[in-house]
Amino acid sequence: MPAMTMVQAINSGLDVMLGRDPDVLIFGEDVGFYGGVFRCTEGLQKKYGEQRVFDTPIAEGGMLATAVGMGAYGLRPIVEVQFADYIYPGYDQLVSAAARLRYRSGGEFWAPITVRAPCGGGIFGGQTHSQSPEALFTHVCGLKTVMPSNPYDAKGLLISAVEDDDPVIFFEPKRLYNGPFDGHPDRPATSWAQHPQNEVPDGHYTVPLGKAAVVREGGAVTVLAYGTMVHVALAAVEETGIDAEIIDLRSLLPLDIDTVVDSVKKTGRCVIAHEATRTCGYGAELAALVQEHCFYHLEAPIVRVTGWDTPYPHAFEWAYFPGPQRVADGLRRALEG
Amino acid sequence: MPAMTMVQAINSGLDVMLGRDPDVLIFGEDVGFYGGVFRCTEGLQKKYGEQRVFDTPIAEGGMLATAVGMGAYGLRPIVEVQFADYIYPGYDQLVSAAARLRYRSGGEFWAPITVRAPCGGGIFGGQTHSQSPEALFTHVCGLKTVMPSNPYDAKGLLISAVEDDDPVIFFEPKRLYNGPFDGHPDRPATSWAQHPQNEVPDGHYTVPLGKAAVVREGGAVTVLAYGTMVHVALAAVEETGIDAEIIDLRSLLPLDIDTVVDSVKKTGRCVIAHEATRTCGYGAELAALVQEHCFYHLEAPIVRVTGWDTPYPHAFEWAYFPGPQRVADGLRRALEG
Amino acid sequence: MPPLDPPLDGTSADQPHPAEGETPRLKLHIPAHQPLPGQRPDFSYLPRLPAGTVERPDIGVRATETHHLAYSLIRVLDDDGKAVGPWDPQLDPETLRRGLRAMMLTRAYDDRMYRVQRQGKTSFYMKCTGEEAIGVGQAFALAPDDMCFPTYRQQGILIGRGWPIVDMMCQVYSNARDRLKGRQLPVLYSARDAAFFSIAGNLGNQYPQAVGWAMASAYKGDRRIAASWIGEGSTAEPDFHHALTFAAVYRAPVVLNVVNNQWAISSHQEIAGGETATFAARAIGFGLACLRVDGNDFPAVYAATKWAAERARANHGATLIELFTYRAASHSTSDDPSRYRPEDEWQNWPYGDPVPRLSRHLTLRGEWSPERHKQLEGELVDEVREAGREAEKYGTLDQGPNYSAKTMFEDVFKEMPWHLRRQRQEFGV
Amino acid sequence: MPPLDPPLDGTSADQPHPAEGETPRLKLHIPAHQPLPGQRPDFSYLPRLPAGTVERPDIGVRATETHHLAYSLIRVLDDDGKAVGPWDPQLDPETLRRGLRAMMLTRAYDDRMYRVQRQGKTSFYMKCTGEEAIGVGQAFALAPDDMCFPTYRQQGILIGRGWPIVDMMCQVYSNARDRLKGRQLPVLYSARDAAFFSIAGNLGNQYPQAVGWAMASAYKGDRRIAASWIGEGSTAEPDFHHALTFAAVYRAPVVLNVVNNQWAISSHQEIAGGETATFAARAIGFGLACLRVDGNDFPAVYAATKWAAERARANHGATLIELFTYRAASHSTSDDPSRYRPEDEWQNWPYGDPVPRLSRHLTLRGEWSPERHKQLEGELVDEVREAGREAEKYGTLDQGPNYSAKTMFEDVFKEMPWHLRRQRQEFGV
Ligand SMILES: Cc1ncc(C[n+]2csc(CCOP(=O)(O)OP(=O)(O)O)c2C)c(N)n1
Ligand SMILES: Cc1ncc(C[n+]2csc(CCOP(=O)(O)OP(=O)(O)O)c2C)c(N)n1
Ligand SMILES: [Mg+2]
Ligand SMILES: [Mg+2]
Repeated sequence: MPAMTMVQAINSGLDVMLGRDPDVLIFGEDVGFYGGVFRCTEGLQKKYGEQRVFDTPIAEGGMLATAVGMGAYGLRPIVEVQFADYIYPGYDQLVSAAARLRYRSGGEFWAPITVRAPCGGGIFGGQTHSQSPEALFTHVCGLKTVMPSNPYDAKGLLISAVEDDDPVIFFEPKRLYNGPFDGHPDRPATSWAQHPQNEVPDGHYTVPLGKAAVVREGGAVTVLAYGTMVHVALAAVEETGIDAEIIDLRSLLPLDIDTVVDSVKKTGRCVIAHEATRTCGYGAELAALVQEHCFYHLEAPIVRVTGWDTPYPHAFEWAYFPGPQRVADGLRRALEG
Repeated sequence: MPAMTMVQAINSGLDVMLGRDPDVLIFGEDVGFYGGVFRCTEGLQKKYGEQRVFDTPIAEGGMLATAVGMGAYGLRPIVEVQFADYIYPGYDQLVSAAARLRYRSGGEFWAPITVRAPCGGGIFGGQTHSQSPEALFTHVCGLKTVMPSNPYDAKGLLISAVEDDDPVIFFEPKRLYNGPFDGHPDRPATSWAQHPQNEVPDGHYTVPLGKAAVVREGGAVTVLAYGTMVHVALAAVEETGIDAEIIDLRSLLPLDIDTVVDSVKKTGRCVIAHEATRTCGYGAELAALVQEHCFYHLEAPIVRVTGWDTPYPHAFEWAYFPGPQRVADGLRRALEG
Repeated sequence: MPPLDPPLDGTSADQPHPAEGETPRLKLHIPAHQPLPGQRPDFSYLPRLPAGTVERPDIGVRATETHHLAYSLIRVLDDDGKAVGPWDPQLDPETLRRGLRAMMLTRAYDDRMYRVQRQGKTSFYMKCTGEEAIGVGQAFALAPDDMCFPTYRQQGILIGRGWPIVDMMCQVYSNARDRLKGRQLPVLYSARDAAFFSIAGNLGNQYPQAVGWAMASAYKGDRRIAASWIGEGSTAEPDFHHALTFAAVYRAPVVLNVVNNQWAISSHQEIAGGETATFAARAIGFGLACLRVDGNDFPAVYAATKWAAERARANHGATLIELFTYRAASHSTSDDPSRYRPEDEWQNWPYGDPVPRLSRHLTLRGEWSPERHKQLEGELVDEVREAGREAEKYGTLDQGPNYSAKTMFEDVFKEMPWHLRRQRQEFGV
Repeated sequence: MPPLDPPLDGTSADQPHPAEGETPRLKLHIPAHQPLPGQRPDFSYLPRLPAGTVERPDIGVRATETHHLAYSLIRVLDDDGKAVGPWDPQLDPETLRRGLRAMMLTRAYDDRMYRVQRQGKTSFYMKCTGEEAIGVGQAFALAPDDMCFPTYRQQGILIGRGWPIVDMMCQVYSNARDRLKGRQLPVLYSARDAAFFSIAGNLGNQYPQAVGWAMASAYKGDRRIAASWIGEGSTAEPDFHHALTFAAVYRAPVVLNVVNNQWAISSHQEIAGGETATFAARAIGFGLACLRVDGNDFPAVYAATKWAAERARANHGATLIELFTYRAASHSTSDDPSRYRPEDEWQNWPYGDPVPRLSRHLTLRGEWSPERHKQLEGELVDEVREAGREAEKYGTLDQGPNYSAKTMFEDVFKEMPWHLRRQRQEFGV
């Protein structure tokens, strides 16, 4: 199987779906001739034509509304929002239309759309190229929310998202596009070439929505993470030697509650790690669920290791980013209890 | 002191601020000559003129952007969003502009704006006149979020919000506008006339942001609620005879963490009640905080009693609304543990 | 105030521009509407635009050649009820009678449902009184499978397309036969089998969705076009801008209608920007074709819509149509217009009532009579009463029966995820 | 493709409209831009609009009397560099030389900061090369305390207003003297003392905010107006629509500028709707005044801006100005234009380079010379190098020093709430 970066894996997933289903279209800002600012749609317009892959005006609300209308017709549009930070002008169409259409129409209409958006920091993008707004979508009933952490999952989850008949918000941690990132900006950047999950089948396969992955088994403490933080958690565990079980949630809604609960019941301790701001972040829901389901197994408070409740500050990227050091501290707190 | 309904108290708060500060303006849909669809601005245009209180085009984003610009000039605009369900077209201006302006400009500019929006169900408004989107704002750093449960607090918090130099989202539980509501739609509607907190001073006074109120002292279990659910919780406690301590949070961000923690440490049990959908609702953050701060005092899992993770269904309003019965069940679960 | 020629707030072109230095202080202009409740209705500011005077360009003309039409008003029926001018669609009497009947049925339906809401049998209702020629006339001009993305005030489309009013009533009652399973606010219909899209509660959402649907239809080499409606007040929402932008860029086969009924709840169209331009003129800046039509003139509405539909179907792109009318009833059952406008304004609307106007036209042609009109009115009242009786057999909001509340957990997703299954258990039943 | 007269996709007005029945299948139109990389630059589609031919109406005219100007192009400097026509502001040589200097300083500043980013001293940079006449010319035409709500491509305003370039550099370096305390992406300046609003990362946000600021100024009976800028690509965002709507309804004293530099990253202005209309024409549907001006013509930019500013100051309301120009450099340091356009397109831009054009004009008037130009260029390079040296003393992004990271918890709110104080403790330091 070929080794792919996450960009290549996403490109391959889009290619596969364009090839299999004439009702799949891709549009967004700069995704056509240019191939996307992160190159995820590179070569697709050339291969499938301007009718299948095209640029839109700079209007996230317009492109999402267009996708909802196309979905009602029977197409499966894939929209690229250039940065997750810029999804807000389209928020109304997602919350008020896409998420509710099936419900409010008694099942007559629905929005089988996939919304791709690069998220997270680590590229010195400042406060408007670094956000992780997943909790603003997991709170909205009717939306599914996904975030892969490696090339294999990215392609498999993306194909599942496109084939899903409900709207899926597909967040791509931009810091992982071209290599895994363990949260040590000072160390030389690593590429996907050496990473086990870089093996990506050329053709069609799926990673189901709603299924988490145990990326490291352990007995001392459970770490719930997704996206970039999966790699940071692995680094923290390696560096501390703590025997943690690390779960890559992959899909935030629906959540794989059983995998989470089984692990925490086993370890009795839980650390939740995400890059988003803490207050009312997705980690809050995880903490609430874990204590609801595992209360009598918990030996220490659930610890949240997150971005701070501030905008992502340009110069202080690494003071903001919840790196291995902060995760390690969180692990220790969870163990001391 | 005069007895006021919540509508009258809000109207009085607006009146007081218009009278004290020429830089206070009020605008929104139908708030001018008409006085607002819920009558909260009734008579204010007549009293202060069209330059101070006026209608806007139907564009929540436009009115909020206008408010941010006016705030940068030095005014203190108050915007009415006709229903919280319709705030989404203005979401970008709140998240990307109002919330970040002070931060991103190094303190050179800020947005001293107040955004009033009726929220919650109970009037058969269906899924687009019943939403409680507070968690979509408490997750956004830079915004303050408030929700009163009675006339006295409504006026006092509103004046604090207008005088605050940061943007404040002020949610008004529409079911409480004209009377307290204990969650029993079958019983005759009660008015504010009999309610203790209907005594509202005519003039200027404030209820500080960030201070909760203990509305009932008790030792068996702590109930964290706000808005309409405060009254529902009181009813549930009365009906079950459970000696619960009920805290009206009033301000969600900033949160009065000390009052919350002191109470839970005392009771060892906690029920969180809100009308919003459960997953990633504000109750998730409360649960996360309570278990972080009170882990060793908790004798049972924290229970969340909330709206279901579905749109607010028109015909099933009372099956959706978390009424006294559901709160009572929650209390029992918290006690059994 | 005249919509096309705004007074420049005391400093109009005629007056000399203040010399350097002596610049006046700035003032904030707030549009103030007259007349107020209690005052006499006054439509003298409306330019009198006679019927039959606007030319009808070929459907293939460049959009720019339609732009002056934004400042005219397409009218076919003159004051005597004669059909005049190039826009007369010359519809046969049978079609016109069917149109008249559908308009009258819409009005009778509205009257009853408004009443039953007042009786407490449901929570909410909205009439389209005075605007019947729009929903019905446009439904007649479009192909039955052209996809409509309406607002809450185009029930005339469903009735014009012959959708059963019993089904409409069941939705309003949220009863056991409500196709929307009791989930949606009354009047927010959805009728896929009538090519009628689920009505949004959030103003404007449908407008760019229609453009997306039309783009999909064009992508598939289909022949069906889309049409959408928005109120003049809602043109201020982002979705209006998105629809015009995307329709222009991708030349989408869509008919974009702005129903200018003068009011947005309590605010007059001036607050929506009608003081300085027409809503049809919004098309100009995007290079879209535009028409402005008397919305109370059935043949004119039909003809303008047909023109736009043919233009779209021939790959000439979208047309923005402003339908100039007046909201005769209250905004909704929650509204009280006597607080913000003279009670009798509607009776003084210079462009009349679409129903008697069409009736008069048919009568003039010897194809109808006051007697037949009266008789039909009676028949329709009975028909609606009958339908109402049947619908109420399936339940009302206050008395039931309704769907099982358990169903509220369905259709949030295609398959119910664990957390909703668990919540359904928690809910019990 | 000609912006004003779109080809109707093979079914133009000349061709007969297909008879009933034989309706063609629908097709989806996707604007396709030529020329592509490697091809020859070709601007033949641009109508040649000579200098000095557009009349200049009185600033008090009704907006409708400016609407035809949306399809013209205000130009003052002809091909020889002579200033011609009614729009010639007849600026004295001293002012023009100051303008030329500010434009050249802007270019020198851009060149250095682009280079230092390449050297890794900061994360990001954006040039305004080719667009200097806009920021600088408009800064000159506005009063120094008129409030500007710019985008990231109007650094010319700050330089035109004499804001210290050392301070600008400190922001780009996020260093210890950065007034924005290292929080903001490079080039997203904020300069309250220069009446320059904090630049938004989210396209369009500033546009309706400027209208709100202008409304506030009008409400207070102030004399300061507002001005805002937006790229042609960003006109598709909701905030553009909001700004036009609110400016029209409340007749706000604001100058609304659309900088049409042909490109939005890789997408040509056709994708923003430029295929079927000009961006100045967007004003028409709102009854706003509009002007369309050669953005590479300093006197023309100055004159148009002055006209709009005086109009606003005299309570005649807002003007939408399209500034027609070309983005000479890459979109940003993250962009590679050779992937989507011919390398030498800029050299072939029919309206030239604003710097030599103004230089030529002054020379023609005997007020400047190629020698003095060369010399000034050298001086400015030195000045920028000096400033750079000083700024780097205060730190660079890669080497520091920067603000203490602890400060990242400040200014989220006016007073720090408990949860941020606690997070600051958790952060340590
Ligand atoms: C986004 C949004 N904002 C506000 C409302 C509340 N609202 C419902 S109808 C209405 C007035 C609409 O007026 P108009 O667009 O002219 O349509 P009309 O009612 O006249 O047919 C308003 C403000 C809403 N439903 N959605
Ligand atoms: C809301 C939003 N969407 C997308 C982006 C990403 N983006 C940054 S600049 C840009 C192109 C803007 O083009 P234009 O408006 O023409 O301005 P120019 O760069 O040409 O000056 C895009 C798409 C953004 N910053 N904000
Ligand atoms: Mg209306
Ligand atoms: Mg541009």
